Amino acid sequence: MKYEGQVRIPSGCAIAAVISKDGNKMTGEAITDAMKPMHDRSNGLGGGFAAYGIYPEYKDFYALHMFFDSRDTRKGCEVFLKEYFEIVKSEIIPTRKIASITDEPIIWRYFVAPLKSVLASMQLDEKEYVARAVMKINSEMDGAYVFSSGKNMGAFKAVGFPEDVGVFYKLDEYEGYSWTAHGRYPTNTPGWWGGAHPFTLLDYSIVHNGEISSYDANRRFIEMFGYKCTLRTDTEVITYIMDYLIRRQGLTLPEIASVIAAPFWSTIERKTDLEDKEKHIYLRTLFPSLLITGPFSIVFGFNGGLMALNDRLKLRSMVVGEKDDKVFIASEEAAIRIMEPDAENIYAPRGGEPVIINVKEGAF
Amino acid sequence: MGVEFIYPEFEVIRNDERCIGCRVCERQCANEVHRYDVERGRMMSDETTCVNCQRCVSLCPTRALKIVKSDCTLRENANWQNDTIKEVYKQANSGGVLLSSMGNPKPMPVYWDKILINASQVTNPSIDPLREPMETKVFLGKKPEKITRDENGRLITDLPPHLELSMPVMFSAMSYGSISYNAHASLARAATKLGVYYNTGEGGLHEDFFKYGENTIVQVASGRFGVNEEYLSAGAAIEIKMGQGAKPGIGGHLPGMKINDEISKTRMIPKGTDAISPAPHHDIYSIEDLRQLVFSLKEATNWEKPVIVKIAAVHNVAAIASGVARSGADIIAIDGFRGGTGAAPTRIRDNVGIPIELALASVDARLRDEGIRNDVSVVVGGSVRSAADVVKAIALGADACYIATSALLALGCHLCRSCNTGKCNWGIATQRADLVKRLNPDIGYQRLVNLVTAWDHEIKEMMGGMGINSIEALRGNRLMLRGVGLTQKELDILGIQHAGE
Amino acid sequence: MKKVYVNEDWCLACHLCEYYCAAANSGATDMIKAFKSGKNPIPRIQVEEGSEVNFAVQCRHCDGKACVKGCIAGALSITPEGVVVCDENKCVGCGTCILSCPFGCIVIDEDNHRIAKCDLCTKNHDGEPACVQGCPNNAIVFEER
Amino acid sequence: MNYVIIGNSAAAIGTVAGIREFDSTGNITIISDEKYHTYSRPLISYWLEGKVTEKNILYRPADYYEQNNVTPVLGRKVTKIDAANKSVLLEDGLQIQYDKLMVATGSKPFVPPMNGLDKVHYHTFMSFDSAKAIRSEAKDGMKVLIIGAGLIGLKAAEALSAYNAKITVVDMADRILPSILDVRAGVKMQKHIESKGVKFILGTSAEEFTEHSAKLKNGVTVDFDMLIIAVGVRPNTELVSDAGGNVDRGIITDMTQKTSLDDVYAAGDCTVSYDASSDTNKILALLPNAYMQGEVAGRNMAGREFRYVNAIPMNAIGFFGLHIISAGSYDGEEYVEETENTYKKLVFRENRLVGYILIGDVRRAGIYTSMIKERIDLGEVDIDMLKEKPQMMMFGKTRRLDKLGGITK
Repeated sequence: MKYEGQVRIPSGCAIAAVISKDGNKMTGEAITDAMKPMHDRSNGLGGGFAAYGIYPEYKDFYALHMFFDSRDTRKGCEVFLKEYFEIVKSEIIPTRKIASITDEPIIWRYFVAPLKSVLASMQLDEKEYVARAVMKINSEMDGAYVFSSGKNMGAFKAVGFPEDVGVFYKLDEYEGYSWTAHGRYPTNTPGWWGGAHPFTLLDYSIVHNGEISSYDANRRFIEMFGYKCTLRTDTEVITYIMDYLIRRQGLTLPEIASVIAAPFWSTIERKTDLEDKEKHIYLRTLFPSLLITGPFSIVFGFNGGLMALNDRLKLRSMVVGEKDDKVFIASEEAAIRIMEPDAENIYAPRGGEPVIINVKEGAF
Repeated sequence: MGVEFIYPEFEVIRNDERCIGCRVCERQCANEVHRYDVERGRMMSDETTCVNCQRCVSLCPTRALKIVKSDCTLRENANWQNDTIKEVYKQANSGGVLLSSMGNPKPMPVYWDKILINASQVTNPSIDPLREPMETKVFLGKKPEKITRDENGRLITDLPPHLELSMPVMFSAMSYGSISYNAHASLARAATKLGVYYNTGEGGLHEDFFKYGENTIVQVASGRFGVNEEYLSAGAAIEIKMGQGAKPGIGGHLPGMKINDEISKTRMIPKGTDAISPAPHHDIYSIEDLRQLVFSLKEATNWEKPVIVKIAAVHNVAAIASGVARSGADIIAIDGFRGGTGAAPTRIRDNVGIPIELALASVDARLRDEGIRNDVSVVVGGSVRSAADVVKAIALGADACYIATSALLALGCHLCRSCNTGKCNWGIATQRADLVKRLNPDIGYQRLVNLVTAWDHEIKEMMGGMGINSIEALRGNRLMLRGVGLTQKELDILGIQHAGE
Repeated sequence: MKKVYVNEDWCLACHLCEYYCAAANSGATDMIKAFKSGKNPIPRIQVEEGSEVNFAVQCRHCDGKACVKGCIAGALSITPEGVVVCDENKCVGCGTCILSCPFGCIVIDEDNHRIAKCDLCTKNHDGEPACVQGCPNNAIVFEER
Repeated sequence: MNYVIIGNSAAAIGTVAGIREFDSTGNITIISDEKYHTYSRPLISYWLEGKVTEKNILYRPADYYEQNNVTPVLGRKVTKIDAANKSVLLEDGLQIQYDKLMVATGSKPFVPPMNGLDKVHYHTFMSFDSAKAIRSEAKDGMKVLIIGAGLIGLKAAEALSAYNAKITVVDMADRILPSILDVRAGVKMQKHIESKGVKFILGTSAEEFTEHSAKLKNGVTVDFDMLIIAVGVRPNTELVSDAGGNVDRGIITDMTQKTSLDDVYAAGDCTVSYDASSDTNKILALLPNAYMQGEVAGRNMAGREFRYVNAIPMNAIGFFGLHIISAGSYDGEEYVEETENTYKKLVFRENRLVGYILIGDVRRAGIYTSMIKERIDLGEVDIDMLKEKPQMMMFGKTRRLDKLGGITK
């Protein structure tokens, strides 16, 4: 069988997320437990989490979470990293040995800062610089894979059921204000650690349930802009699209929702707010290749917030609930009830209607 | 020469049990194949002039007629095939260049037929177009690299000029002159009704059709027939014709006998004179000259019209397209070697150019490789025969398709490939008033609307099957395609995998 | 009232309308039978051919109705819908209606010593008259004007 | 409203139609001295010939009177119109009041005084009864003498030829059908009829009748088994003239068909009509004319205002399978085409077509008729086409589309 990167991998999935609007920290225990009632939405071939606000002491450094297939690969990669970055900390990511998670690669993390001189000579902004380095490693260095590269956040993923992955990575020992989680049910891979979700670039992370039909249209478009879809998963391409639209084009999250889950032309046609109508026409005309069709429910994580979004036909389940300062998102309400039995205002957002939660300014 | 070497190609088979002698075949045959013999009280045929256009067959009220290929053949020879030998005879007779019409009929590979389309099963739902919205609307034109905002942070929603298509099919260039007034009227009305575009071709725009301007693409070709400021402003877009798939590298020649009053007026040339389109534009000998013309036309039309540059699919089409994309053009139209023509030298038609499928795949890939795919929309034509071809073209990377032969078929064309004779019995490729009136635009336009609407339904069905509910998500989505019976090289060029992979 | 109209811009003078008309009024089930059984089916529609235009003419079912008023045998009458019809059993073929019809729409059926005229196919067709159905170019239409 | 109609033929039926167009409830009484349900007078020859059954000779369906709410008073003769009291008196003494009266009394055969005629048995041929009388006496192979080579005489000849009769037709004129044909056409028809076995003796008249024999002024003696007098007709005008109404050769009416008597109208063969083709007043004893006059009269009787304006002489008739259609006046510039079997004469005056004769090929003749009636200027038509054959193509596009109801662009 072929692995991620050799063949397109669609998959079904479970997703969950929790965020504190006040920036209050939570351990990863609750989100790990939340995945348990959705066990059957995964098949043990991938699980993962993204946590925001977990590295306050290194919040000015990019946290690179990496898989290596061997010590030599790691050594080789470190040589490359040192050419571009100042590495302020380098350590193995602590894990628990559990029976259900086996064959783990070498799992490492580096806290890095771009080398100022190189950055200046390449005439790039810092984020672009980091993104390019990540993509270079992932596309060119066999056996090395960066699966998390943002500041003050990190992704944790493995082949296994998500509730086991949480235990494996000792997420109960991390504290973050925002967590997303993913259980994977891939249909075209034996499962690979790098292929598990979340997929991230910089501080952008995506957990996704669905199988998009626009994949190759999106991929071939986004690859024009230097992105390399090495994993050939939906999550990867959606992450790049988010990066492109936020960082390169400077669109707002609601505008992005209007691009990737654009309203139908008939809906736009009916809009009475002319400015809004014109904006939608503009965005659909300008970014037709970034429309994502086919079923998806995604939670997009970033420093300071979350956005949950369904495809415009709402072909995948996704519910949202609240309690006090917290907002919960999950494929199934049961998962929310695990995190907060008294969650309120539970509802299913409409297809294409983004749910955006921002943490209070200054609270993260 | 007293001996006729060539036996008629077709035979008229008349079933006397059925023939009632109504003589409609006689009246409707401009080639005068049929005649009523008063003495014998029955119909007779002279097949030497029969082109197998099937007009008589279609109108015979008792289905007493059929036209079959004559089984009088020369001795079989795999190398010297019948047609080849007959062409030698013809040239030995005439001493002239052989002329042909419509598209290349040779058994060259049709890649559309070796590409299969995907459908959703289990992991991703197919979408029922009868229940859910299914979008085929397309915008053609340049997409700016970056968004811009005003001082209040609001998006500035100005876009370069675009063409809005209700679905990704347009009627490609056929000049008034090569086809009839009524054919043009049918195309113009159909395009308007459908919310797509038709193309004037190089023959100018008849004054009656200015009212369809919003759905008209006006063409500027090497002959510059009928081109003036009013003409340029009349349409929704301007197309510079650099080449034609059926005859790359060749100009055009509309014989003087077809230049009647109306055509003379529309083309702005004297009545009865031959209308000659030079092989090249004599003001375009290089890509920078093209750029000048693109900008001149934009300037002339107040920067309000997208400019299309139409090129024939030739060997280095990708590089040419790249150059065109950087020339300021908003849309590139690529015409494959199976595209039709009113008249072309047979050798050119049958031997020059490359298949549109390969041209499209390589152009799309090249423009993406260069990161300039967003600078232009890509429209392809040259034998797009069905909704499936459209879907495949879009998935390979086209924004829209140009159809012409299919459109003519809808109007009644039976592909007899005799347009060059000017005696089209279906009223399409003729200027003879009695023949032109055989195409009633009331019927013609409705048939075009039916055809394109049917294709739209089919496209939507196929999209729905793939789980795609907007044509944008199909464009360039080559993962939705698989090849069958293709070599690895062909698959590589098409950028698709083999079925089963 | 819906009537048959001819748009001369589109008439090709193919004469098919005449044959479809004759066959429809012949009582035969198909055209071959109508014309191949030794009878001489009479068309109620006649094509006029010109150098530039052609058109078919058949009963206008006009307001004047001179044919009905002048009919010596009381064979011509007007249906409640306004269709001028001929009772072929009563008609003696005197020709007074031919004399009267300003459009020249009534034809003589010599074999049967009577006239023949268009009745909009009310007797032998459902819906559209046969000439309209048979016209290949929509030159003949059946509509309210 | 009480409408009374004297007469039961085309003019009477036209009157009923005209009245009923606007008045569906008024009482209509039809009084006729003939006992029959309304029948077609011209069909009596067809009946005699055996081409038409007694049922089919009816001019209108059997339930016509009920359908139109008409009270028929048949087989009873009106003897007097009392215009002052607005009533008619029947010969049996019955008096019928009217509000509006139609006199559609038609005409009667004219039998001039001839030597010995009072001593021989003869027939006229204008009514169903007269046809029945002939039929009852007809014998296979009998010798028939017909005095008069006009429409009636020749129709009688045609009908009786079905009995293998040996027919001789005598007329004082030197040609046949002088009322509708010119000389050349008359000769043509004469030859045709002669070819069917009818013998003509023209330019002479009977000097004396004896039983089964007539001696002609030219010295020839013609034997006969049956004698038919068909020299002409005379309008039945007496009822109106007796009541003080204006009568000339026929009853005088205005354009609304009203006579000089209040509320008394007249229509049909008993009246004088205005011939638009020759701009003269004459008796137009034609069935279409009778019906249309009746219709106009009926409408006026029902209180509407209509005028009957464009009457012209016209005839469609055939003898022994050869059709004749003619119309209008023959006074003017002529255009003639003749073949063995056909004859065409067009007459032009004041840049209009004013008359025509067609023999043999009469197809679409009505187009010519309409040219005369509508007084279409020749400048509006293609003259060559007009001469070639009657065709709509000869009109300019606008007029043609207007006529045919086509789309005018």
